[in-house]
Amino acid sequence: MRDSAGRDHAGALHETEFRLEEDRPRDDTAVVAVFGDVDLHSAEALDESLVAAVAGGATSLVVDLSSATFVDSQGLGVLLRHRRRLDPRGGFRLVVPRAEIRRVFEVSSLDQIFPIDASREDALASLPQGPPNDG
Amino acid sequence: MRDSAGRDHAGALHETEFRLEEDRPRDDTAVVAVFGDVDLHSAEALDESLVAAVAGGATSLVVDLSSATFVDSQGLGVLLRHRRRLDPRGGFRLVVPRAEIRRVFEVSSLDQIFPIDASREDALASLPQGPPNDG
Amino acid sequence: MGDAAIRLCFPARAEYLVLPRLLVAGVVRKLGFSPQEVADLELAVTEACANAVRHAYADGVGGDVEVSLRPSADRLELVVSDAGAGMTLPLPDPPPAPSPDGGMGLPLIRAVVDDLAIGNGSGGCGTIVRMTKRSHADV
Amino acid sequence: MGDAAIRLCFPARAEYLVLPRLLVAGVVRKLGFSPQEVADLELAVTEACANAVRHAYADGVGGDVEVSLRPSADRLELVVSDAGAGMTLPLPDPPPAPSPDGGMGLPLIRAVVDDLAIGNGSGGCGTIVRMTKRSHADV
Ligand SMILES: Nc1ncnc2c1ncn2[C@@H]1O[C@H](COP(=O)(O)OP(=O)(O)O)[C@@H](O)[C@H]1O
Ligand SMILES: Nc1ncnc2c1ncn2[C@@H]1O[C@H](COP(=O)(O)OP(=O)(O)O)[C@@H](O)[C@H]1O
Repeated sequence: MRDSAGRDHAGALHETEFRLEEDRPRDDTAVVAVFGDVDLHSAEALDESLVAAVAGGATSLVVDLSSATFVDSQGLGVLLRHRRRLDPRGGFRLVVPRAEIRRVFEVSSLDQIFPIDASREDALASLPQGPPNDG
Repeated sequence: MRDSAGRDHAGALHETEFRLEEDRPRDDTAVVAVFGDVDLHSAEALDESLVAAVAGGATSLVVDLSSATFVDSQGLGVLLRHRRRLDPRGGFRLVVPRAEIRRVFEVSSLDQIFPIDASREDALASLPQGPPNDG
Repeated sequence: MGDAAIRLCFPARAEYLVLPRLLVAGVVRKLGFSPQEVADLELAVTEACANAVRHAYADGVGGDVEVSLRPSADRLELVVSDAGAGMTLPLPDPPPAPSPDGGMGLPLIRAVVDDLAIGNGSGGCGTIVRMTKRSHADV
Repeated sequence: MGDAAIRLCFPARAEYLVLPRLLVAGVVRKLGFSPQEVADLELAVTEACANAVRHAYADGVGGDVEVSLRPSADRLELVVSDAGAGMTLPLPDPPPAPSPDGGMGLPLIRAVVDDLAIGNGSGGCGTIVRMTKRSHADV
């Protein structure tokens, strides 16, 4: 598997600086896209961003791990806590297209707890529908 | 600087497996494209590929470092030796679009010895013209 | 790659946890591991090192984490050790159920390596986590 | 990143020269170094380690190369050492002219770091190459 710059994805070497990008496709729905590695060092920032999304009114959360290059147990813990806290009328979905990232959900059996989609569009389409956000 | 997969090129993490691709755009001209890191471990393979190109009849060489992620003094030594050995009627040009790779030619002052182009097309256009290769 | 060990030693701080991952990925990429198995190894080394960062040293004291890699033709041996508080061994059997607040590290390691052995350091000081993973990829 | 050292120790073999580069890139990426300066540091550590691989140990004997990194707010200290043959010091002044067949390593290091000091190891055994590079990037 090579990207356009000829890099091998096998042994993905954690080259992406960790960052988060939040999007609000609907009033009740926040998408947090994760870039880079989620580990003990960065999990807190992910936690804070999800806390902020919920405080800002989101009742459904999508965590998009398409550009995540690593997720460890600290990251899993953050996701589990937020899923547990979320209003049960809302939804919590993950976007995990890459096999290397999906792997950690499989070995932890958390793929049986988290609904996992291959694309952000699929995740949004599967959420309980709120009014679209025109803002 | 980010590529399409969101990787930062700063601190390019040598993710590309070393490999060489040879092309013969003209009967008398070989282009050797380098992927990955050129160091003590891989310089010999580069050397052998240039030896083979000349043995195969090339009188002009283009070494395309567009996808090289690192070049050390062993790599410079290989390039210098081939330039010295080459038939003086031929040409020896380097393609070095990336600033991080150009840097090693600057600090060694070898940018004053090697003609360096920003693209393969520029390098080929600057070589002494032989007959085009229809094969 | 031969049999000699590669060692990395770094201060027990979360910001450095990327280093053992980089090292493992760099060492194994020429061994016959599949991308999945490389991901497993990165997870295992991270979990073991993160435990040393979180549990080994009292706040403010600090100490080092050492990672040793022994690559051979068909396997990687990974040893993560610290000189910290040490763990109570043997581990409870069955292990406590993982919860969102913790307890997932060792089970994750166990799930992704072929062999896991945990011991105390010499003189009873610190923790030594030994992991072995074989490459099953037919490359 | 603070002041404690990160150490990597690996067998003096060319196939491992990517490891110190990965480590340096991983450590400095949060310090204020520009991509150019990161490339310089990768070059410096590679040249120093390649010298240990090529010159320190007699063929077939082998030995280790140790790389120590000490990051601080505005600089990186890099020490590469081996326990091999050692170098004849002081270096000739002026240094011999580099040629295509060699002699480029130390001049390249000198060109890309702010400070270079070469010494023999304790007991006169081996070589210690100390390099310092300051970050000039305004990040
Ligand atoms: N390096 C270590 N030093 C001291 N204690 C440790 C170490 N590694 C693990 N432990 C102990 O083992 C327990 C289980 O570890 P783990 O399964 O990774 O879950 P967690 O770290 O989330 O509690 C920890 O809570 C801790 O008490
Ligand atoms: N680690 C080392 N151990 C022993 N000798 C060394 C070491 N590093 C450098 N040298 C000596 O210094 C000389 C100059 O090194 P350098 O400038 O890198 O050029 P080159 O290695 O191509 O000869 C080498 O030829 C070698 O004799």
